[in-house]
Amino acid sequence: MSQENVAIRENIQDLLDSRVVVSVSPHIRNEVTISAIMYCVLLALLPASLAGVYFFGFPALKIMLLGIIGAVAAEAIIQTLLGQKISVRDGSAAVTGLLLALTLPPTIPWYMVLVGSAIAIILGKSIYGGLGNNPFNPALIGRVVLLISWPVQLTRWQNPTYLFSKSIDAVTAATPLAILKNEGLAGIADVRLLDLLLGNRSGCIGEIAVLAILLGFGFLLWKGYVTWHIPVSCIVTVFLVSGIFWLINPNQYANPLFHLLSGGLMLGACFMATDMVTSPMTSKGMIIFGMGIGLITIIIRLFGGYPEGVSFAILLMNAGCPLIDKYTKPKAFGRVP
Amino acid sequence: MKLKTFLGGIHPPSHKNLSAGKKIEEPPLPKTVCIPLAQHIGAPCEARVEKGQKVKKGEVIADSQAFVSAPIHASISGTVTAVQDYPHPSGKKIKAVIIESDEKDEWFREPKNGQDPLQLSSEELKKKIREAGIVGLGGAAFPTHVKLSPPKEKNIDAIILNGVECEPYLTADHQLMLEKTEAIVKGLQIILRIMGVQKGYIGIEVNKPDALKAMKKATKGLSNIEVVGLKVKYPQGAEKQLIKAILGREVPPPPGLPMDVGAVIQNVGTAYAIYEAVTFGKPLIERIVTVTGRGIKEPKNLRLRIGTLFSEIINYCGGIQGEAGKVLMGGPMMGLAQYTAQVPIIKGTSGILVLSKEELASGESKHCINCGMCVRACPMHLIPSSLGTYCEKDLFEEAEAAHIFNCIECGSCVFVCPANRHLVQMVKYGKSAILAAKKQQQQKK
Amino acid sequence: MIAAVVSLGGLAFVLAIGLGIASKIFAVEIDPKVAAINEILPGANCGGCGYAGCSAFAEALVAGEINPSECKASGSEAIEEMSRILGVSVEQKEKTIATIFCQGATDKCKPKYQYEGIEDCKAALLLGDGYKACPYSCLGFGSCVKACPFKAIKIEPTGLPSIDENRCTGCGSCISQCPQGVIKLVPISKLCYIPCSSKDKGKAVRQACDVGCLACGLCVKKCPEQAITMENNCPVIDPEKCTGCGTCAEKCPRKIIRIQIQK
Amino acid sequence: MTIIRDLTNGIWKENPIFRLVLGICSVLAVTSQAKNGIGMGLAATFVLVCSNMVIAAMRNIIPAKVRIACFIVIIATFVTVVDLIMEAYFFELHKALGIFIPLIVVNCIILGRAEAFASKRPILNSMMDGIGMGIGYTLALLVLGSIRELLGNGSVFGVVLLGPRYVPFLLAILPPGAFIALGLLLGLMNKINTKLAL
Amino acid sequence: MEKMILLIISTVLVNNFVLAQFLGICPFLGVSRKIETSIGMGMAVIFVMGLATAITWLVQVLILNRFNIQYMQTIAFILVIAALVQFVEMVIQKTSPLLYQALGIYLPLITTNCAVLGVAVLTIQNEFTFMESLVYSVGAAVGFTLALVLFAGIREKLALADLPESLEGTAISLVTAGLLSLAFLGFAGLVK
Repeated sequence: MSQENVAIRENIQDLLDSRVVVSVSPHIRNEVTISAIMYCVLLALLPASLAGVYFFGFPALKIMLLGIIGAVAAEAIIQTLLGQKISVRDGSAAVTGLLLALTLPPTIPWYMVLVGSAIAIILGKSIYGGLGNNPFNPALIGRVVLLISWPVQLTRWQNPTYLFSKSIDAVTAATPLAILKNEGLAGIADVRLLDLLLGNRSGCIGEIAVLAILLGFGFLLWKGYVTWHIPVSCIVTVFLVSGIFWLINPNQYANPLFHLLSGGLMLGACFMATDMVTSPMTSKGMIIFGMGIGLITIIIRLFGGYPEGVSFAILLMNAGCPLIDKYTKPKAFGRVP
Repeated sequence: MKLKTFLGGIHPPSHKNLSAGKKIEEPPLPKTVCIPLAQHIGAPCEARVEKGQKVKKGEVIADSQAFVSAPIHASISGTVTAVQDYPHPSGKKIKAVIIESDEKDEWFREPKNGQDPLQLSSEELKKKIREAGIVGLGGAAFPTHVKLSPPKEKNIDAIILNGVECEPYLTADHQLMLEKTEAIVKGLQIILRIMGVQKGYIGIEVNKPDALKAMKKATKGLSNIEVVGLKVKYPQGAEKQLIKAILGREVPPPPGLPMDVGAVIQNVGTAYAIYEAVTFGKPLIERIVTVTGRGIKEPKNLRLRIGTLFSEIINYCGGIQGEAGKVLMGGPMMGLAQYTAQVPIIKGTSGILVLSKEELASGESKHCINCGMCVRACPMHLIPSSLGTYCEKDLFEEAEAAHIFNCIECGSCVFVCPANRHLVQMVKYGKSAILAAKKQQQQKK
Repeated sequence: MIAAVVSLGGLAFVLAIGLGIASKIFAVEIDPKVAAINEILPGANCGGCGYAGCSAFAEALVAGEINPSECKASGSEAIEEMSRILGVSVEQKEKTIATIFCQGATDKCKPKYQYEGIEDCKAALLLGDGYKACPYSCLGFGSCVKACPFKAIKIEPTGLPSIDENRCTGCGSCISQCPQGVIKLVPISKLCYIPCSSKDKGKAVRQACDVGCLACGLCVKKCPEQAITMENNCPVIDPEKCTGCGTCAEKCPRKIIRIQIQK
Repeated sequence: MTIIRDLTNGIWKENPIFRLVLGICSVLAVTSQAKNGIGMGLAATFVLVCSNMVIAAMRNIIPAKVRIACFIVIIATFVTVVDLIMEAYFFELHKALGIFIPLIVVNCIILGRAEAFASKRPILNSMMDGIGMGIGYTLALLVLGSIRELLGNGSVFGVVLLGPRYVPFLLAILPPGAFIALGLLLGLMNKINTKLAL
Repeated sequence: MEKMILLIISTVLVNNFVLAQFLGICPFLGVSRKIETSIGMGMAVIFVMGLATAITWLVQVLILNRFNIQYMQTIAFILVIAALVQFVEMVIQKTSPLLYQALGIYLPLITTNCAVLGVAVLTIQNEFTFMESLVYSVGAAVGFTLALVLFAGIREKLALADLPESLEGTAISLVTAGLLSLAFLGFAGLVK
């Protein structure tokens, strides 16, 4: 074959016709994508959401829908304004909206839900350039902004009305933690732990049914999208620290089990703290992160002005996450520490 | 008992059933071969032939004076039609010797049963290996005689034969281990003799039970060789991970080498080539290649002459079915994508993989969501996500501080990344940019 | 009143003496350049520049880590003066602008394969000399866009960058970032150039690109001023000699030569 | 002409807050109400103008080596004057601004202008620069104060604008609101500026 | 003792100088690009604040109060602080280059740090005793450092983010500081 022939053969793309894809290795990937994870999180939140609807009726459903719609709409609008690619389809905005709704009381006025979800998306995520860039958990930014802006509306609680019960009058009732804060141990003397576990109490829509939350989290664990480190270290820390105080003076401090099951601890530890974007990457980092959340939560609950501290604790540890990531890097293979 | 392995890694679907168990075939002689002059790590060779010259199979057509190099032999007999730049599987154009076949397939020097290799001295054996042009056939293509000559102060106490073949789709090593079990074991014995080492291991993933069984049978009664079944996990066959799994030792970061922890690793294919070279004096002019993927009509395991063009082989395997999405040299995790099928087989080609459009993993690349899946998958215990971002933003100092040169580019991080980030490309780009900058700095001095 | 004057005066006096003595005892040598810049800086130590105070900023300036204009508290005059001390300001030459020496838009220079990976020219070049049929072509991923501090470059729908003449200052930042070397500075008053960077021979160029220079050499031969020379199969116009007659552009078989001279 | 340029410079092109981002401690602290914002702005303007003038007048007398110390003393003097005046005549405002009046001393704008401008220019130009910068500063405080008060209290300058049904958005007048509001305003200003530059 | 502990908690967490009282914002925004720098700055602030407050407290009690010229407070304090910082800087630059590298380079920035003057003035306003002043000032400085280091961590992360163009730089830093301040509100009520 002459030299000319070789040159021509090289240019004739007989087999591949220049449509073939060329990229750097590897050439196969697994099927896990961001949107797959997000939709699984939505699915995992289903039990807690259903429990919320069961205990608080249609208003709870309305709030959840408003939260999701508000978040998705806010993201679409702000991304249009900022000239970014619209990414509502990946499901992360919906997750933010639903998580926010689950942390709100069932009596909240509708427009506050919308404002909260818009703030969650805009301040929590979009101004940082979208998913993956945000330092704080967007849903919690939304919730905390609402809480400090409209403290009255955000702490108006009611007893469960049950979806199919005859009486539709909602009875105002404080959450167990609020009672503890205001009336001391005597106030929660007749709170049954089983009720706390099942969700038969007043509180935020999604935080009451601990069993449902754990069910959803188990699903995520099984899927392999989250690891156990953060929730377990967080819960264990809360249990131990509150247990120590309880042992010191059981007449002043509540039973550690009460602390575990009341308030938003479970929802926070299982779904908020495990938000990938704002939590550490290594297991060591995750354990420190979870312990920090547990500790701050208990400090705020026992000594702070707010009856509940999970949201603040998670936000504070979110802020510390880059530091944790920096100082918990794994030892590179073969490197002597 | 818990199977030996390393920390990290992934479990990609194996797809090995496409070509597994198929006997090694030998296709008809190629009409033309294009033999690139750079087929190993180290100094490229210089051509020793000219256009128009007649050559015979096994004749040296290129060599180099450098220590880290290996000669290149003609793989068919015929006429040299050109010595010119030609597409190389690495994507660059590299000088190649193009030989047109005279279809006689005559040997330059017929291989014959010579002296018992175990009677030869270590130096003689190494000389034979270099003359045969043997390089590591696992993919890295490091000249074998160099690898077998570690500095005196390194205390080598273990030789490991790598029969892991952890890349999905590929079955060439597996098939070779089934068909040439004895030869491979002999090859290992030769290496042990060269190195004067007492202990040899053969590492095989447990998803190849027939190969494990055959090897165990072949080594029965050989007290100095142990066949080790390993957990099925990618990249089990990477040098450092294999040493960690079998010996429990961690190779220090670059410039650390396996010999720093007393181990030398050879691919089973290399052991077979060594056996053939020292026993019969046969140079490395052919190798076993898996041709597979859903884009190939009839996936096969083939014995191919170096320099055969991909297009000829693909045609021999029934051509492409459907629409070809990607053509790779090597496996799907670390293989090189080709833009033309006119590239030749080289010594480091373990497979030709044609992925159909449907098999392609594509999707928009998004911002890192900090999920840490890559951190858990990384067998080198790095943080691929930040390495990638550093390189993407040209923050090379940070990348170096994050041990970018530890990365073995195995692709585990990309495989698991839910944001579809091109982490390996970022790291490759970062490494090349850092090396270029260092070179420039040195030149300034 | 007197107490105030006396006590404060006394305080100031004591402090001044203390500092005076200390500055003698603890004197440390400073780079005169740093000292000179320190003199100009506001001394407000506001930290707005990201450095630990004005003298740290001055050191960073002399070390070349930062630009004088990063000092938010200084006026434009002070910034000019600092630039003078640093020798940053170059003598005024004729204004040049960055120009793309490639016209291989995606419909003119066909892709060799479908690229998938990072949208960055330098990283894309890792894969077999780029995805375009011509190995010298602009890849159009906009490494220059990212490099431009004045936002003067953008990628057009044709897949090639365009440069805003008004915004380009001729700083050359883009040139160092272009791995293909297709950006060059051209004097703005004499925009005469041949927008192709291929070093291949005519045949290879013809196969790869519809608008590439075939290196036929007609322009070199026909130029009445002998202003064009052939370097590596790539004709180069010397702007000093070019009169803008347009003969070459007329004779060019591919009609790619650009001549635009402001008289 | 230059005098007018010196005057307008501080209002938009080199607005001390939106463009230079200097001296924002007090900006954040006092803008929970528009009234406090104006008060702070005027106090700072007074100090800025006076110190600029005095420094410009004395620019040939002050030895270069100790100029910064001299500037600080001059500025501190005027700050004390403002402090005393406000305590005497605007007691409520003085109380609301609290510690941030003495802290005008360490406001980077004032020292910065003294060094960058007044120490090199005649009195009239320096005065104009002071006034311009002062207006720019005050305007920024006014804008920020009005927005925060409106959102957080439904009123501006104490005048209720949003009606009784408006549920005040407390975040705006709490510390985080100050940071966030100023940050978003800065972003908006950047956006406007890039639009203008096009 | 209990009062001291409450004072520390109050200044570090509840009434954090930067995030709740808006003091020292300039260095907070300026010196928070790198975690290492922010730690150095924090240490320097702790040192200077403690020292400066001790001295200004003495100046107030021994000079200003004695001669009944409290209105000269601003001038006197700023003079003392400026001189002190310069003095300290000169001393450690000469005596310990290592310490100078770690702390000294941040010293000039502290002179005009309103937190230092602020804390000096506040201790007088609150009529603290000498010990209380010291605890208060060190607590404030620790609070400043805590906020600064946390913030630096976030900013290191943001440096790698794809921020919207118009929000880059100070704008996003301020918003982030706001969100950090929001999180710190959780400590409200920790000290009554």
